[in-house]
Order: sequence, then structure tokens, then C-alpha cells
Amino acid sequence: MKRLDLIFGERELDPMLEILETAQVPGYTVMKHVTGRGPERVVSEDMEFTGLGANAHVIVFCEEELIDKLRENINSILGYYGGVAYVSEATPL
Amino acid sequence: MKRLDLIFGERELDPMLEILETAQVPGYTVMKHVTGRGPERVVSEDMEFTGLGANAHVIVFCEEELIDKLRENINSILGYYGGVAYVSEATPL
Amino acid sequence: MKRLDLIFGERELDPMLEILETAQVPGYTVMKHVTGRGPERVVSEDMEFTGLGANAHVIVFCEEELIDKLRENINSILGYYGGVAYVSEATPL
Amino acid sequence: METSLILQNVLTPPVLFFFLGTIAVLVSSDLEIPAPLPKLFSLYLLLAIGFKGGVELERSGLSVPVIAVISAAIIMSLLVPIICFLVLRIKFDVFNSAAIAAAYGSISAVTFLCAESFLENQSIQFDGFMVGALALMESPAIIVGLLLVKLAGPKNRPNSKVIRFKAILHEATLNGSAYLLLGSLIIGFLTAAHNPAGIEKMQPFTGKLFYGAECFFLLDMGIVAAQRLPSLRKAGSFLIGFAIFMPLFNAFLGVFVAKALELGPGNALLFVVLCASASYLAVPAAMRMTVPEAKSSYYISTTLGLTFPFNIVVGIPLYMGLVNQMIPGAT
Amino acid sequence: METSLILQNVLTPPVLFFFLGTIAVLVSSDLEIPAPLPKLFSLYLLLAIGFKGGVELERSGLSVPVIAVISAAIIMSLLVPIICFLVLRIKFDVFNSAAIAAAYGSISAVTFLCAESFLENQSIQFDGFMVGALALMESPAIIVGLLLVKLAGPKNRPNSKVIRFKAILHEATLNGSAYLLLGSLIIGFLTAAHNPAGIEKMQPFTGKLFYGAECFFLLDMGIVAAQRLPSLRKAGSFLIGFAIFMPLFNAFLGVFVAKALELGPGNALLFVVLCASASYLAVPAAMRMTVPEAKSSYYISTTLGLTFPFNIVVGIPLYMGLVNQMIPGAT
Amino acid sequence: METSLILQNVLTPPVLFFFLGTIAVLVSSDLEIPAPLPKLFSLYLLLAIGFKGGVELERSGLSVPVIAVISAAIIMSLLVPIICFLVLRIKFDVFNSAAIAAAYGSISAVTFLCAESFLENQSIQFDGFMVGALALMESPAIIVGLLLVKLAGPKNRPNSKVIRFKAILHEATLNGSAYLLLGSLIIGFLTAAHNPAGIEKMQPFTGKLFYGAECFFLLDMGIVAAQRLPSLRKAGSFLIGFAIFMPLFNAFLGVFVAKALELGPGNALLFVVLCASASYLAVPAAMRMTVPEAKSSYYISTTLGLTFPFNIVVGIPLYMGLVNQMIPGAT
Ligand SMILES: Nc1ncnc2c1ncn2[C@@H]1O[C@H](COP(=O)(O)O)[C@@H](O)[C@H]1O
Ligand SMILES: Nc1ncnc2c1ncn2[C@@H]1O[C@H](COP(=O)(O)O)[C@@H](O)[C@H]1O
Ligand SMILES: Nc1ncnc2c1ncn2[C@@H]1O[C@H](COP(=O)(O)O)[C@@H](O)[C@H]1O
Ligand code: NA
Ligand code: NA
Ligand code: NA
Repeated sequence: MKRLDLIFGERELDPMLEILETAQVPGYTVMKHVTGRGPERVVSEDMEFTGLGANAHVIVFCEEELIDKLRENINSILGYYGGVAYVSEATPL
Repeated sequence: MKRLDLIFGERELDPMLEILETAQVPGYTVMKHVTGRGPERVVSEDMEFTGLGANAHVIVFCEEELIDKLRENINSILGYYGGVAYVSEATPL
Repeated sequence: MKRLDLIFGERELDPMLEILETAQVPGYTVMKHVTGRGPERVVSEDMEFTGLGANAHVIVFCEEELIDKLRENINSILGYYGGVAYVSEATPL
Repeated sequence: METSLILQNVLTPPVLFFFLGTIAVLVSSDLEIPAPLPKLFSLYLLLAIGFKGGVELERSGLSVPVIAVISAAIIMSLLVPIICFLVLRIKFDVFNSAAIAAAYGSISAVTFLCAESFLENQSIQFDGFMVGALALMESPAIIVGLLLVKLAGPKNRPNSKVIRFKAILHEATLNGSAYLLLGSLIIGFLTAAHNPAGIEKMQPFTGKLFYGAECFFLLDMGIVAAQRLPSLRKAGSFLIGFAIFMPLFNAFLGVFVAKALELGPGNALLFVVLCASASYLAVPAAMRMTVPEAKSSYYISTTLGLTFPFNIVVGIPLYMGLVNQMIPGAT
Repeated sequence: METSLILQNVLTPPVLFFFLGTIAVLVSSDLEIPAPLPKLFSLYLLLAIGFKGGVELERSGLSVPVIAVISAAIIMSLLVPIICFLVLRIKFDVFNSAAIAAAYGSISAVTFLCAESFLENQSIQFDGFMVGALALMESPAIIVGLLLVKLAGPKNRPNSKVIRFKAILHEATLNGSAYLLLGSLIIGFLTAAHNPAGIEKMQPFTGKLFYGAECFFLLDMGIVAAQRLPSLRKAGSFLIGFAIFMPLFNAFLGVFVAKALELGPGNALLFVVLCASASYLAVPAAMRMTVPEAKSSYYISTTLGLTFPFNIVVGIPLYMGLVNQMIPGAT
Repeated sequence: METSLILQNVLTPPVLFFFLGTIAVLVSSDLEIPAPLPKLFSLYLLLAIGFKGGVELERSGLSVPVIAVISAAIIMSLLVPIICFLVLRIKFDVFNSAAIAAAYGSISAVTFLCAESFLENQSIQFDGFMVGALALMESPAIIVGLLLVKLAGPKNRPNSKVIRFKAILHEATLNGSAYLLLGSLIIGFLTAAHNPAGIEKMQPFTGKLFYGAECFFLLDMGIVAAQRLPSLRKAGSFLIGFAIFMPLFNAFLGVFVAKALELGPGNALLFVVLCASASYLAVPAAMRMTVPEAKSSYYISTTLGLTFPFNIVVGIPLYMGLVNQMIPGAT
């Protein structure tokens, strides 16, 4: 099994979850109110009350072939709006 | 060393931490107010104010043998109430 | 690529981020309001309103050589104030 | 006449803010009230309702009629879930039926306070001790729900060892919202008895601020209710029908009891609303823990997505009309 | 005379709490107001401003002068971004210019309410219907900003398929803050028309509490504004100059329009403040989504880090002085 | 007489809500007030206490007696930690002794305001300028604590390079809670001097709402205090005894000083409470940073888990009885 970590702007959460749903992932976990710094922007806590929003961190545990199905759509969003996506190994307990 | 990721309903947090304590894990980290979707239920942010509660994400860094000790008890809770548990490799910095 | 997970007291967040910036990491992600237990202390949710503060969880995706550059400074903070740091494998999506 | 009552009810700030929240979801505005702000308002409202109720209870004293009303309320919270259970069994298994039934036997504090606001708006008098009934209707419904599972459910439920009766009782009486409501009621009672000046000093917080905070909270409830609509649609038409007709039926039951108790129109309405409303705080918490076999989306989407809006928008004025017709001398 | 006005303005609780927040950052105190508490105050202020504005709007009626002021305000929110865009193009590309321009065409509700507090403090009369103008100036500025990108930007923008005009319009009119402000305004209007007693009951929440909540929020705004200073310095002196001189220029424009509309001094000041203030809620949200090519730190640090403090500390009294000089009989 | 005072104190809403929170934990109800809501109330209370204190300070003026009281308070916050340190060294190492001692030299704002509520309840007059003393007792205690570590601690502390004196001073004077309290005090002072109308407008927020918000916060404090009990038990009986007898001893000290200063009974009680209370905000923050060798569970569980409840439940009425006996003409 694979673990996919997505970190990106909270405001892109809905389209991102739609991509996951369309690819029929078995489930996902969302942590909001996340901050950070990327190559482009600093996302700080006070972004939350301005219209910009903080980051979201999404974790998906799924089979490798699903990862391949997701790659293009996710990278298209991340390429446009910023954010990162990393894959690692994970074994069910 | 291993990394154990547990994601499950916030309301099962206390019994889950008890399982971890009983197995004498060296420590754990808890993130509450987590949302997501699993095979059964959608957990959304407004669950927090209703009696249902959101999810919790627990991370444990520990030796492999502890993982084996934890497996049965954790899976019994997750099997009854829902939630996921995944193990991956981790090296101390 | 590597993934670095740092968990430590929120009050050490600023010096920790300074260490990351000095080493010129490509980015980092911060989750605050995290609780947990380590070998020394229990960090509970009500710590947040007392002066003690909760924990922060910082994730850095970066090249292996950066990890080596960070090791000493990070471990010096963690050794003094407590907290954990683990490294694992991660591949960009 | 009911139409005019409904209109009068709809054009008050609490109901309008509820609509504002609902419409926000329907037009997909990104308006949101992030956690834990709804919890803040929810805790505040329980504390204020309880405190004010306790003060009134002390003033009216624990007289025979007061005890009669409260006892009748408790009996209703035992009876209503049994009726609901029988209706629900037509379509659902024991677990889901019991969980939904328990929710309808219990109460919704916000619906209750919308009814109070409605009465104030109509200048109809009511008694503060009705909050005593509110505070005591949560636990019995939960216990009935769980007994139904025990009695009607499969004998050797997998994992059922997990559920001990003590845990059930604990969850039924000591869940956060029931505990805060009852505790604040007792505090209000004690304060009224021993420290009347304290009531004066609480008044800006628990009294004056209340209406506005109610509006803010209903804005959030509107958002939450509308978000439940998709899963309500998935739940099917039987449950949708149930979520509207069952409150009406329970309201009818309530009116007869209110008449028998010779309640005035204001208290009668509150009594009816207690019967007709359904819980989305204490009961879901208890069911999630003790009957995980039940689908939580069923009991949450019916109570929060349909019964709650129905009650606060058309239910309350409708029940008022009913009370006016059934209880002589009401108008 | 302006100096004395500035001093009088600075020595009021809202401005002092703003300074307290700013200084906390400058001396690196660890004072912080954690999320989502600022959001709570932000939602509360929008709700209260809207509600009170709606009540006043109903009282004054939608007369010709009211409609004239509101129309003029909308025209300003179309005109100002175009002027700003032309100025900004000297140094910036189309994307950044359009995004910053849109922010300056739109408004800041908190600046507006600081101006109201200032007027109350000076015992200068103004009309509640000015909130109607406030509520209607956000969307046009956003639309102009996006049209500027479409017209002046590169013809085949990569990924531009992502931006559909419907989404733009949606974002412009239904973003959370604009929606809540306008919605509360409508609720205030309806309540005033149909349920006057409801206004009385809302008063402790939307009225009495307001000033204190404003102070608390400004404490946070002081922190946030000061945190923007480093990225403001990075943004360069052109943008720093822009963030101060553009509001002044827009204020001048506004005074002439206010004079033409024959507004009294109070309303004139509010009109000028609408022109001179810049958005940090609705517009950044819309720009982040539709023009991600623009650097968000540019439009956030200018509006929040410089223009906002400038306006609430020296801008408002300065504009008052301007109004007093330009509008005969003002003092 | 003290027993009746204790009973009168216990039957007020703030103390009753504190009990409600404590009992919730003892019966393991799932009542919780999620972060950052306690922070909201904590910030609010500091802001309101400071503001009101500043207003009173301006009204009373910085006269000789006022300066005398404040100076005496500062001296107590230097003296008390040294005494505590000597007592604690019987059982604990330098680090833990210094950290706990600093907490007891400093103050608890909530204990102070419970004392104010108690006095209001008893209709005993006191002066607002006592808040000035409150605001100035946090920093000295922290500095003494750290000096004790420097002087009595091991000469070559590992990593001690991390602690520079500048950082200590910074932490002592600019930590969030001390900064907000002092800042709000200055704002209150300036507002009273230059903009009296502003006080009127702040009143609903900082004045009227205060008592209710205090109750809500004490509900949370009850939960938090009870949650500390297990680690308190672990800490051992010496520390448990210390957490009760030390405040009593410090109260005695305080009464003598109050008598020497010829304070009236109200001000005397407040002075005593300042001496007897211990910090759980500013000091733990500073100690966590500068003396990480000390176990934080020691100083948090004693101050918050025992000294705080002791003071607000029995301490305050006990100290009042003491004041009544020691200060002639007090009753
Ligand atoms: N190398 C990285 N490691 C961890 N998180 C990152 C990294 N790069 C970016 N992020 C996260 O992704 C968010 C968006 O980044 P960006 O928009 O690409 O600047 C940042 O705010 C961080 O939270
Ligand atoms: N495949 C998955 N990947 C990530 N998180 C998951 C996955 N499946 C379930 N979860 C999380 O586990 C929670 C409980 O799942 P459930 O099994 O539906 O009760 C969900 O709300 C998710 O947060
Ligand atoms: N073995 C572990 N696994 C996961 N988190 C840990 C572990 N040990 C410590 N932590 C986290 O690190 C924080 C600080 O630990 P400490 O070393 O006790 O100061 C704890 O509160 C936990 O959140
Ligand atoms: Na019911
Ligand atoms: Na503008
Ligand atoms: Na003290």
C-alpha cells in the first residue's frame, strides 16, 4: 500500500477532494489550519481570517495503481496554485 | 524504528491511548479536529459541535516488536468503530 | 527525497524554523495545537491557554544532504527542550 | 391563521439567520463558521438556558403542578421512542431504528429556545420551570433506545461485550451537553436561593446577550442543516417522511397531554415542542458509542437536516395554532 | 486642526488597541490571538454592521438621495481600480497590477466602522444607510480586476481554462464576507419592517457589545498588520508609496463626488473612507483563486500592512479635515 | 464567622461554575471546552481587568498612597519567591525550587478578580488602582526565579549558553499575558484622561459582560484544575502541603504589610490575595523556556491544581476573616 501526502491551499480543498472521489480512493483524511512555507509563499496563521485561507494537509492510504491514476490531475492543481505531493510506503497494521 | 499512523473517531481517543500506554509505547502524538472519509462515513467539521466528534490522528514512533504487541487491541477498536492504522519505516534523525 | 517529521513544544517553533531557513530547506509545513506524551511530559490541550503551549508538528520534504546539515542543530534543541525527529523515504508524486 | 403565524415566525432574526446559513450552502457561498466556534455558542446557550431555568424554577418553587409537568415530560421521553421504534422497524433494522427513535424521544435545546423567542414575540406568557423538563428528557430517551437494542436486537451481538450497562447509564446522564444544562440549572437554582445579587450580575451575559448569540448560532445551524441534505436524499423517502410526520404526530400527543395537565397556552407550546423536537447533541454522542452498527448519517441528517428546520420554521407556529384550537381560553 | 483631529483619533480605545497589537510584534512579545478567534470577531463585526445598516436603511427608506449615494459608490468601485491599474502598470505586470487594483477599488469594513466610531466621538451625525454602499462595493471591484486581466493579459494564459466567468461572478458576489454583510443587511431591513421588537432584542449583541469587540479585533489587526511589514519592505518603495498616496488620491476623488452629491459632513467622510480603503477579505480570496499568477504577499501586505493602519490612524482625521474644507457648512 | 463567609463565597455563580467543571472531570463527563476557547476568555479577562484598572488609576491619580501600595506589592513579589525557594530546597533541586518559587511570587489574575467579585458581593469597597499592583508583580518574580537558578545552580550548566539575560528580561516583561494586562491598563488610563466617552462605550464589553465571562472561564478552570490532580498526587505530599500552607503563610505576610500601609479592608484583601496567589500563565511560560530542567508538571499542578482552587473557594473568605481581625475598624 502507498501513502500519499498532499499539502496545498485550503481554498483548493474541494476540487482536490473531487479528484480523489472521482478516482474512487478508499478514503482520505484532512487536516486544515496548517501553515508553512513553500518556494513561493509563506502561509501564516492570520491568513485564515483574511480571505486567503491556510493550507490543508490531506493523507490518502491506497493501492499503487490509484496513485498513478491521480498523478496528472493532482499535479495540474498543484502546478497552478502551488503545494506539494509526496508518496511513501505504508503497510496496514 | 517504525512509525504507526492511527486515524479514528475522537470519541475513541481515550481507550486508544490506554492501549498505547498499556503496551508502554515510548510516546505518542495526537492531532484532533481531523476530518475525512472512510469506507463507511464522512466526518465533516461540523461533527465537532454535534455529539459525534471529529477524527483524531495519532502518531507513534516505536520499535517493531511494540507494533506486534499493539496490533490485536488496536484492530479490535478500529474494527468495531471504524478507522485506519498504517505502519511505515522511520529512522531517528 | 526524504521526509523529516519534527514534533516539539510550540514555544520552540521560531528557533526551529530559523534552523530550517538557515539550512535553506525548500519549504516546510507546520501543524500547531498538537498534543501528546513523550518520555518526560504529557502535553494536553489545556496547556494551550496556560503559558506552556502545546506541541508543533513540522514536516519537511527535502534532499538527503540537507537532512545531514540539519541534524546537529535540531538535535541540540530537541535534546534541551524535548521532542522527537524522524526521517523516512518519500517520492514526489 | 397558522399561515400568518408562520409568516410572523419566519420574519424574526433567528429564523432569518437560519435561512441565511441554509442559502449560503445552496448557492455554494464559502461562508463558514470554523470549529470550535459553533461549540462556543452551543456551550453558551446550554449554560444560559440552564441558568435562567434554574432561577425560574427556584422562583416558582417545586410545586405539585411543576412536578406534574416535569414527570409528564419524562414519561413522554420514554413513550415517544417506543412509538418511533415501531414505525421505523417497517423499513430499518433494529440498530438504526433504535438510534433514530432515541433521538426523537430526546429534545433539541435550540428548538426549545426558538419556541421561547416565538412566545415572547407573540407576548404569550410561559414559565421558566419548563427548562426543568428540557433538562430531564435527554437521559430517559437514550436509555430506552439502548434497551430496545438489547431486547429486540440479535442475542449474541459481536463485540457486544464492549457495551456495559454502566457505560450506557454514564453516557445517558453525564454526556457534556446534558451535564452542562442540568448543572447550570442547579447553579441558577442555588444562586436564586442564596445570592440574588448574582443573578443581576449574570443578566448581561445570560440574558441580554442571548438573543443575538442565538441568531449567530442559528446562522451556523442553517449551514449545517443544509450540508446534511445530500445524505438525507440518500437516506430515502421513508426517512424524509418520518422526519416531518413523526414530529407532527408527537406534537399531537403532546397537545393532549398538555390539555390533560391544564397548561396555559405558553407552557403548552413548550411542552409540545419538547415532544416534537429531536436531539442532535446528546443522543448522537451516545449512539455513536453504544450502537455503532447504526449509520450515524441517518440519525444526524434526519434530526438536523429536516426535523430541526421544519420545527423552527413551520412547526412552532403550527403547534401554536394547534394549541390555540385544542386548549380552551388559549386565545 | 488636522493634527488635533489625529491626536483625538489616536487616543480612542480602538486605535490604542491597534497600536498595542502593533507594538507587541515590534518588541516581539509572544502575545497572539490564535485562529479561529480573529474569524469570530470578523464574522461578528460583518453581521452587526450589516444588521444595523439594514435597520437604518429601512428607516430612511430607499429614497432618491440614498439611491444616488449607493450608485455613486458603485461607480467609484468601478473607476478606482482602473486608475490604480494604470498607476501600478508602471512597475508591475498585468496580474499583480490587476489584483492590487481590485483590492483598492473594494472596501474595508473595519476601516469603515473606525470612521463611524470617529464620527460618533466627534458627535457628527451620519446615516446608517451608508452601509448599503459598503455592502455593494466589493463585487464590482473584483469583476473589474478580473476583466483587466482578461483584456490586458496574455491572450493564451496557461491553465486559463480553469477560470470560467461564472466562477468569477460567483466569487465576486458570494464570497463569505460579502455574503454575510449583504445578508445581514437584508435581515436587518426585514426585521425593521416586520418585527421591530426583534431589533430591541438584538441591540445588546449587535449594538452595545460592538465597540468592545471592535477594540479586541483591532488588537489582532495590529498584530497582523505589523507582521506584514517585512514582506512590505521586500515589496519595494514603489508599492509602499502606492499604499499611502493612492488612498489619499482616492479620498480626493471621493470628496469631489461627495460634494457633488451634497452629502453632509458625516456621510461625506464615510463616502471618502469607502473610496480610500482597500479590501483584505473578499478581494484577496477572489484573486488567490482567479489570478494565482499575482503574488498574494503584494496585495495583502499593502492593504493590511500599510493602507489599513494609515487610514485608521491618520487617514480618517485627515479626510475629515478635507471634508471640512471642501464641503461648505460642514463645520 | 469564616465558615459563613466561606459558604457565602461558595454559593456564588463563579465558584459554583468552578465546581461544575471540577465535578465534570471527577465523574468523567465528556464536557470539554476545546482550545482555543479558554484562550479567548483568558485574553478577554486580562484586557477587561487591565482596562478597568487603568481607568480607576487615572481617576484616583498616582498619589503617594497608591505608589506606596504598588511599591509594596513589587517588594512582596521579590521577597515571596526567596522564602518559597528556601522552603522548597528542603525537598527539591535548585531548578524545581526556583521555578515553583517564581510562580508563587507572581500572581493569578483570575484569583484577583474572584476576590473583587467577593468584595462586591459583600458590599465592601475597594480601589481599582490595585490592578496596577497586579500588573507589576509578574515580572519581578520571574527575574528573582531566574537569578536564583544563576546564583544557586551548578556553575557550568549544560547548554546554559542558550539562556541570555536579555532573553530572561524579555520573557519576564513581554510575555503575552503581562503585556496585554499592562497594555490594557495604559489604554484605560489614556482613555480616561483624553476620551471619557470611550469608557462609556467600552462598558458593555469590559464591564457588564465581565461577570458572566468570568463564570464561563471558571467552568473551564474547574476542568483544568481537576485534570491536574493525578500529576499532583504523583508530585508527593510535600508539594501538596506546600501548595496549601505557603499561600496561607504569604497571606499572613500580606496582612501585616497591608496593616502597615493602613489599607482599608477591601484593598487589604486584594493585597493579601496578590501575595497568596500563584501564576499559571506568565511564569510557567518563562520557566519552560529558561529553566527546562524543572519539571513543568510540578509548577503547573501545584498552582493550577491546588493553590488556585484553594484560594478561590476557601482562601479568599479566610483571608477576609484574617483582615477583619487584624485591621481595626474593618468591620
Ligand atoms: N519542501 C516542503 N516540505 C514541506 N512542506 C512544503 C514544502 N514545500 C511546500 N510545502 C507546503 O506547501 C505549501 C504550499 O507551497 P507553495 O504554494 O508551493 O509555496 C506551503 O505553505 C507548505 O505548507
Ligand atoms: N484510505 C484512507 N486513507 C486515509 N484516511 C482514511 C482512509 N480510510 C479511512 N480514513 C480515515 O479514517 C476515518 C474513519 O474511517 P471509517 O473507517 O469510515 O470509520 C475517516 O474519516 C478518515 O479520516
Ligand atoms: N515515541 C513517540 N512517538 C510519537 N510522538 C512522540 C514520541 N515521543 C515524543 N513524542 C512527541 O514529542 C513531544 C515532546 O516529547 P518530550 O520528549 O516528552 O518532550 C510529545 O508531547 C509527543 O507529542
Ligand atoms: Na422529542
Ligand atoms: Na476603496
Ligand atoms: Na503571589
